[in-house]
Amino acid sequence: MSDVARASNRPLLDLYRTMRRIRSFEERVGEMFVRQGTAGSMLHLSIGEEGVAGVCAAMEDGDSFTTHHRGHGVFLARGGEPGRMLAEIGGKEAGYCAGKGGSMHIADMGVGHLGANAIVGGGIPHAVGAALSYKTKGIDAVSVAFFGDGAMQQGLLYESMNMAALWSLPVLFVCINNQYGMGTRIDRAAANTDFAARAEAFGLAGRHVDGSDVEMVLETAAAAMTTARSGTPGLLTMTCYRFFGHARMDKSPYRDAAEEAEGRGHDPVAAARARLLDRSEAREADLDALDAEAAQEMDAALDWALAQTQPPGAAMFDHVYAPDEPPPQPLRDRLSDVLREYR
Amino acid sequence: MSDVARASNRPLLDLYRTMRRIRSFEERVGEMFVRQGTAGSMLHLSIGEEGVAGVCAAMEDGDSFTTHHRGHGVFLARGGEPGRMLAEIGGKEAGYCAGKGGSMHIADMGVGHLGANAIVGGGIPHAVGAALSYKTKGIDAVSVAFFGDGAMQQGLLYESMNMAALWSLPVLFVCINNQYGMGTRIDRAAANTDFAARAEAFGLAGRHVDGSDVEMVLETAAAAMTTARSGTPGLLTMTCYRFFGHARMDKSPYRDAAEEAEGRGHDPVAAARARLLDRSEAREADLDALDAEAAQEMDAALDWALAQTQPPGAAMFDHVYAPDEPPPQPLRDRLSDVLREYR
Amino acid sequence: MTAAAQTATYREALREALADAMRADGDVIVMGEEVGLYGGAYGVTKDLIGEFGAARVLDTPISEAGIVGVAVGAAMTGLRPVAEIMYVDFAGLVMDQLGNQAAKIRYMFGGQTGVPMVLRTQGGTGRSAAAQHSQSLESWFAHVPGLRVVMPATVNDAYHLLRQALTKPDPVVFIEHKALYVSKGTLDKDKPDAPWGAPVLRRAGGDAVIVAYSRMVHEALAAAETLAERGVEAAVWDLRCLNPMDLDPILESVRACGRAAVVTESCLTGGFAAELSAQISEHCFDRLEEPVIRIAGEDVPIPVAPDLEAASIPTPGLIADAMAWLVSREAPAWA
Amino acid sequence: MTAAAQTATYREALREALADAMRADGDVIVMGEEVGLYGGAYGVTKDLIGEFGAARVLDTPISEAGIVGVAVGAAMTGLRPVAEIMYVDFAGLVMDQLGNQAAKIRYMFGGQTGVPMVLRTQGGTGRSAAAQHSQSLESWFAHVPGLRVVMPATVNDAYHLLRQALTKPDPVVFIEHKALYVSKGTLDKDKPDAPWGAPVLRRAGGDAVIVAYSRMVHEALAAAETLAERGVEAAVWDLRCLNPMDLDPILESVRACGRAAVVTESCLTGGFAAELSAQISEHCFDRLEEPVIRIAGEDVPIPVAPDLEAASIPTPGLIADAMAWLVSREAPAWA
Ligand SMILES: Cc1ncc(C[n+]2csc(CCOP(=O)(O)OP(=O)(O)O)c2C)c(N)n1
Ligand SMILES: Cc1ncc(C[n+]2csc(CCOP(=O)(O)OP(=O)(O)O)c2C)c(N)n1
Ligand SMILES: [Mg+2]
Ligand SMILES: [Mg+2]
Repeated sequence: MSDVARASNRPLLDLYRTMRRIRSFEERVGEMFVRQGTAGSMLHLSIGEEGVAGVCAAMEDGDSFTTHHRGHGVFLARGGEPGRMLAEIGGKEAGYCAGKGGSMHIADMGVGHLGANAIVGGGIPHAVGAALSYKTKGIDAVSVAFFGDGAMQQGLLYESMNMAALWSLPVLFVCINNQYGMGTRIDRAAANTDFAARAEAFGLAGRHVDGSDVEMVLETAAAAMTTARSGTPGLLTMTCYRFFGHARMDKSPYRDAAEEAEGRGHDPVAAARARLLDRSEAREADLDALDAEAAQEMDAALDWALAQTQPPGAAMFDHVYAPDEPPPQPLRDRLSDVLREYR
Repeated sequence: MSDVARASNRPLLDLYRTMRRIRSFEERVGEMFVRQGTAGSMLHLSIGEEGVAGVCAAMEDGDSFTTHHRGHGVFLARGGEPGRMLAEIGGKEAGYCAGKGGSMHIADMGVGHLGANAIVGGGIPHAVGAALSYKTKGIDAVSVAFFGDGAMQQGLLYESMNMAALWSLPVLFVCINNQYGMGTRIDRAAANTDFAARAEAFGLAGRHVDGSDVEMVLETAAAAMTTARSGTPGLLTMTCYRFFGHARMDKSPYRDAAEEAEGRGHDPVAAARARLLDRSEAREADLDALDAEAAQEMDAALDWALAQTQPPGAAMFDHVYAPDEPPPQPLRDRLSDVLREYR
Repeated sequence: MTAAAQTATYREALREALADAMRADGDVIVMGEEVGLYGGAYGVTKDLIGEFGAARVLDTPISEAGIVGVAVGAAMTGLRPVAEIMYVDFAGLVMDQLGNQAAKIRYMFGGQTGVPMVLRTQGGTGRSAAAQHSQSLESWFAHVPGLRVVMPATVNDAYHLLRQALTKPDPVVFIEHKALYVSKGTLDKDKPDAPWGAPVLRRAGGDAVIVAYSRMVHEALAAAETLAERGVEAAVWDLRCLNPMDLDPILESVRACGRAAVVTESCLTGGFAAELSAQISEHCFDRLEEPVIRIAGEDVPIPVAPDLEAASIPTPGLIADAMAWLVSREAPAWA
Repeated sequence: MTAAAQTATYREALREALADAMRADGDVIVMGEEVGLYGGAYGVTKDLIGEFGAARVLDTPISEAGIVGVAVGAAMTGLRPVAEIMYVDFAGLVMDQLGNQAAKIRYMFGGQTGVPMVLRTQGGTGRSAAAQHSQSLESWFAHVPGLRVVMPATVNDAYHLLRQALTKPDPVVFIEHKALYVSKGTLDKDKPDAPWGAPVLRRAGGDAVIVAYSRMVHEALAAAETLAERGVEAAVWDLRCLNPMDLDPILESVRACGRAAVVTESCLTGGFAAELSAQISEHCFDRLEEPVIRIAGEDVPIPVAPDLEAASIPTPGLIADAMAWLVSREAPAWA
C-alpha cells in the first residue's frame, strides 16, 4: 500500500489510515523530544489538523507543495518516510536534509516537497514560483502552499495571491486555520476572519471547509485543485483546532480547559473512525489493527532515527554553495593563514 | 483666505481654487525642472489628480497625513507654502526639509504632514501609527494615508489595514487610482481591481469615488472621515488619470494618444469650472481672475525658490541624530585621525 | 554596588526595565507578537499586560513590517513605542521600515521630527533553532546611519541599556541574546555599568585585548580563564553599544599590549568584526605586534544539528587557542 | 581584443547579456517591475519583450518581496529567473526572501536543490534621488552566506559577469550603478576581462594600491591620474566580485608597496570596505608601511541637495588627497 494519500475506491478508510499515521508520527515526535532525541524544542505538532490529509489526497504525482513550521502531517501524507523525517527532526545525517534543516526546514524534492519554512508566510511565494515554472514550461502540475492562519496577516501572502491570479497560475493556497497563532486566537489577529472573502477580493476562488470532516476536505480540495489546474488559483481555508501548545514548551495557559475540550471534540481522526463504523465500512477490529500497524511503523521509525548519528563536523561547509563552486573558508583555516604568515 | 482646503459656504469655488493652485504649482515644478532648478528629475506631478482636494477639504485641523511620491497636491491643499515646497524640490536650504529630502520626502509637522515617501507603500503604516497615538492618548484626530494604485500590490498595505481595523483606529486609507504605476496599467498589476472589496474583506469600510467630480469626492471623503473618526477605518479609492508621464523624463510611450485624450477628458479642474459656470456660482471673469491669481502666486514662489541656495556643506552631518546626540564623524576627520597618528 | 542591588536573571532585568520605563513615562507602549497574554516568546514581557493594560501592551498580528511601520508613525506623534520583533532573523521583513524609514526620517525631513522608538529583538544560536531562528544580524543595523544599536551581555546592562534606550531621541535597535535570558547576575538599578556608548572592561590583562559583545563576552571571559592557566593574561572588553560607539578606551588598551582579537557570533565575512578590526588597525597601527585577528561565526547558515550548530560559532576553546597563538606563538592542534 | 569587439554603453552591454542568455537558455526568464513594456526603469530590458514575449519577460506588480519569492520558487523548479528590483534601496523589502530563503535553501535542505537565480538591481548616487533611491547596500548581501555578489564597473564586465551569473548554480546579487549606464567602453563578447571571482588590475602603479569596485573604480582611476601628475603612482584594482572573492593578487600587490586604500561609495561604518581593510591588514601585516585607509561614503543618509549629495561620497579629489598623504606624507588642505 502506497504511503502517498490519494483517491481510491475506499477513500475514507485510506484517509483514516493517513490521519492515524500522522497522529502516531506526531506522538513519536513528542516522545523523541522527551527522550532528548530531537534537535531542540522548536517542534510544532499537527495533532488536530489531520484533516489536511484530504487536501493531500486531492493532489497528484508531480504536484508540488511548500509547508510552514507545522508541516509534518502534510509531508507524511504526501509520501514522507517517517524514519528519515524523524532523523531530520533529530538533526541526524540520515535525515532528509542531512541534519542541516530540522523540523522547520524539512524538504524532499523527490516527492515535490519544496520545503517547510520557519518564516511565517515565507514559503508561500515559492509555490507560486513553482506554478510559474509549470505554466511557462507547459507542465501539467499544481503547486500547493500550506500555511497557518497566522500567515493571513503577512503582507507577502497578498502579493503572492495577486500575482497568482494575475498570471492565472496553477496554485492552491491552503490555510490551515487552527484558530491560533501561538497564544493569539484568530479573532485577536484579524479584524475579519472570513478569509475566503479576502481571496475573492484578490481574484482567487475562495473556499472554506471544516477540517474535522476529512471527506468534505477531500471533496472541496479536489474541486479547488481542479480549478487551480485549469489556471484559476484558489484559497482553501480548513478550520481545525490546535490540540496542544504552540511548540513543545507551550502549555497554552492563554486558553481555558473548556475551550480546549470543545476544540478537541472536533477530532478528524475520531470523526472518521466513527463514520467508518457507522457506515459499516470497517469493523472496530480492523481499525484497531490499522492503528496498531501505524503505531508499530512509527515506533520502528523512532528507534531507527534515534540510532542515527549527527552529521560529521566537516559537513558544516557542504551545501552553502553548489558542490563545484568555491566554498566558504573555515575560520580555523583563515586564522591559520593569518597567524602563520608572520611566524 | 486660508490656503488650507476646508468646507465653506462656497465649497465648489474653494475647491476649484485649491485645484487650480495645485495645477499651477505642478506646472511650475515642470518649469523649474526645465530651468534646471530642481534637485534631479524624480518629480511626479499630480496633474489630473486635483480632485484629491476634496479629501483634503474633508480633513480638519489637527488631522495628520502621509503621502507618496506624487504628493505635492495633497500637501498644498493641506496648507503647504508653495515657495518652501519648491525650495525643497530644488534641494534648497529654505525648503521644508532644509534641502535634505526633496520632492519625495517633503514633510511639515506644522500642518500634520508626516511625510512623503519614496518607497511605494512605505508611509502607509505611519498614518496607522499616528492613529494609534490618537487613540491611545485620547486625541480627537484622524490620520490619512494617501498612496497610489500601485501600492495596492504592496503587502504592507494589508498588514496596515488589518491592524487599523483590528484596533478600531481613526485612519483613512486613500488610494489615488490614476490607472498607472509607471508604465503598468492597473489591470496589468491587479487581478481584481475592485479595491473597495479588498478593504471590506479586511474589515474596513470601502468606498469609491470618481476623482473628476470634486464635490462628490468631498462628500464621500467627509463620510469616510466621519466613519474613521468614530473608529471604523476605511479605504477610499479615487479614480482619476495621470495626465503626463510617470516622472519628468517619461513620455508614456506605453499608452496611446486616444487613451490619453480620453483620460485627460476627465479633468477635475475643467469639470469644476464648467459646473461653477453652469450653476452660475461664478462668472468666467471671476474664475479667470482666480486662475491668474494662482499663476501669479506660483510664479512668485518659483522666483523665490530659484533664488534660494543649497544647504552649506556642514549641513551634511546635521539631523542624522538629534542635536545633542553624538553625531557621525566626517570622513575627512577620520582619515586625518588615522593618517596623523603616525606622522 | 548600592543598597538596591539584587540578583536577577537577564530576562527579569529586561522586564524590570520595561516596567519601570512604563511607570516613569506614560507614553511608553510595548507592541509585538505575543507580548501581551503570552508574556513574550521568551517571557520578557510577562504580566506587563496585567499592570499596564492592553492599550499599552499591544498584541499584534504576525505582521512584522506593519509592526515596525506603525511604531514609526506612533513615535512621530508622541508615543515612545517598544516594538518587539520576536527573532532578529525576521529583520529581512522590516529592514525597509527600519532602515529606510525610522533611521532616515529625521534627516530626510531636515530635523523636523525624530523617531524615538526602541526595536527589541533577540538573536544568536543555542537552541537548535536552525538557519532562520539563530542568526546574528547586528552588522546590517550597524551599517545604517541613523540607527543606534546596543547589545547587552550582562544583567545590569540588560536593565540600564534598555532604560537608557527609552530616553533616547532616535531609534535604537536593542538586541538580546536567547542564550542569556536565564543567565544570572547583579542588578543594581541605581548604578549602570557605564554611560551609554562606552565599553566596559570586564577583565583586565596585559598580554592581549579581546573585544566582544553580547554572549561572546562570556565566551571570551571563559577563554581568558583558560588562558590565565596557560600564563596568558587577556583583557576582555564588552563593547555594549555598536552605535554610538566609543572605542578610545579599547584602543588605549590595545596600544599598551600590541595584540588584539575581535570576537563575534555573527558570521565573519562583512560582519561588524571587520569594522572593529579595521578601526583598531587604523588607530593602533604602529603599536601592533601582530595583526588584529577576527574570531567569528563560520560563513554558513546555522545548521540545526546541535553539534554542528555549536561548532559554527566561536567557543571558549577556539578563542583560547587563537589567543595563545597570537600571544605566545604556540600553534594549536588544528592549525 | 577579438574581432567581435565593439563600442557599447554599460546599459547596452547588460541588455545584450540578457538577450544572449535568453537565446542560449530557454529557461532564462526576466521578471520585475517595468521590465516589459516600459523596457526597464533604466532601459536595460528595452524591447526584450518584443523578442522573447510576455511569458519570458514578466511585468510584475509593485510587490518586491513577492517578486523575489516567486523567483525563488521558479528557480527551484527549473527556470532560471532574473528578478529585477528597481533600486537596491528596496532591499529592505526583500531581505527575507533573499537572505533567509534564496541564500539558505540549498544548505537547509541538505543540498537537495539550489536556487539558480540572479537578482539584478542598481544602486548609488548621482541623480539627486535622495535617501531612499541612492544607497549602496552591497554590504548587507556580502554578509549573507549563500549569496554571490558582483558589481561590474566596466562595459565588458557588465556583459560577461551577467552572462556568467546566469550559468551559476547559486543565487547571485548583481548590482549595477545608475551613474554608469551611459558610460561607454569596449564590449568583446568573446573575451571576459577575467574569470568569475577574480579582480582586475585597471591601472598599474608601484607606490600604493587602491581597491575599488563599481563606480568607484572610475573615481579611483581619475584620482590616480592626478596623483601621477603629483609623482605618485597608484595601482587601481577592480574587485568586480565580492563573493566569490579572490583577494590574493591584490594582497601580492599590497605586499610589494606597503600602502593600500579601499574605496567604496557605501557608507563607511560596517561597510564592505571594513572587510577589505581587515583582510589586507591580516594578510599583509608585516609588509604594511602605513595603516590601510578606508575612503568611503559619509555615515549619513544621502541628501537630496546636489552639492551635498556629491560631497557625501568619495570624489577623485578626496581620493587623491588621501593617497598623497598616505604615500608622501603631505597633509591635504582639509586635514
Ligand atoms: C515572520 C515570522 N513571524 C513570527 C514568527 C514566530 N512564530 C512562529 S509560528 C508563529 C505562529 C504562527 O501561527 P499560524 O500561522 O497560525 O501557524 P500555527 O502555528 O498555528 O500552525 C509565530 C508567531 C515566525 N516564525 N515568522
Ligand atoms: C517599493 C517600491 N517599489 C518600486 C518603486 C519605484 N516606483 C516609484 S513610483 C512607482 C509607481 C507607483 O505607482 P502608483 O502607486 O500607482 O503611484 P503613481 O506613480 O501612479 O502616483 C514605482 C514602481 C518604489 N519607489 N518603491
Ligand atoms: Mg494557527
Ligand atoms: Mg498610479
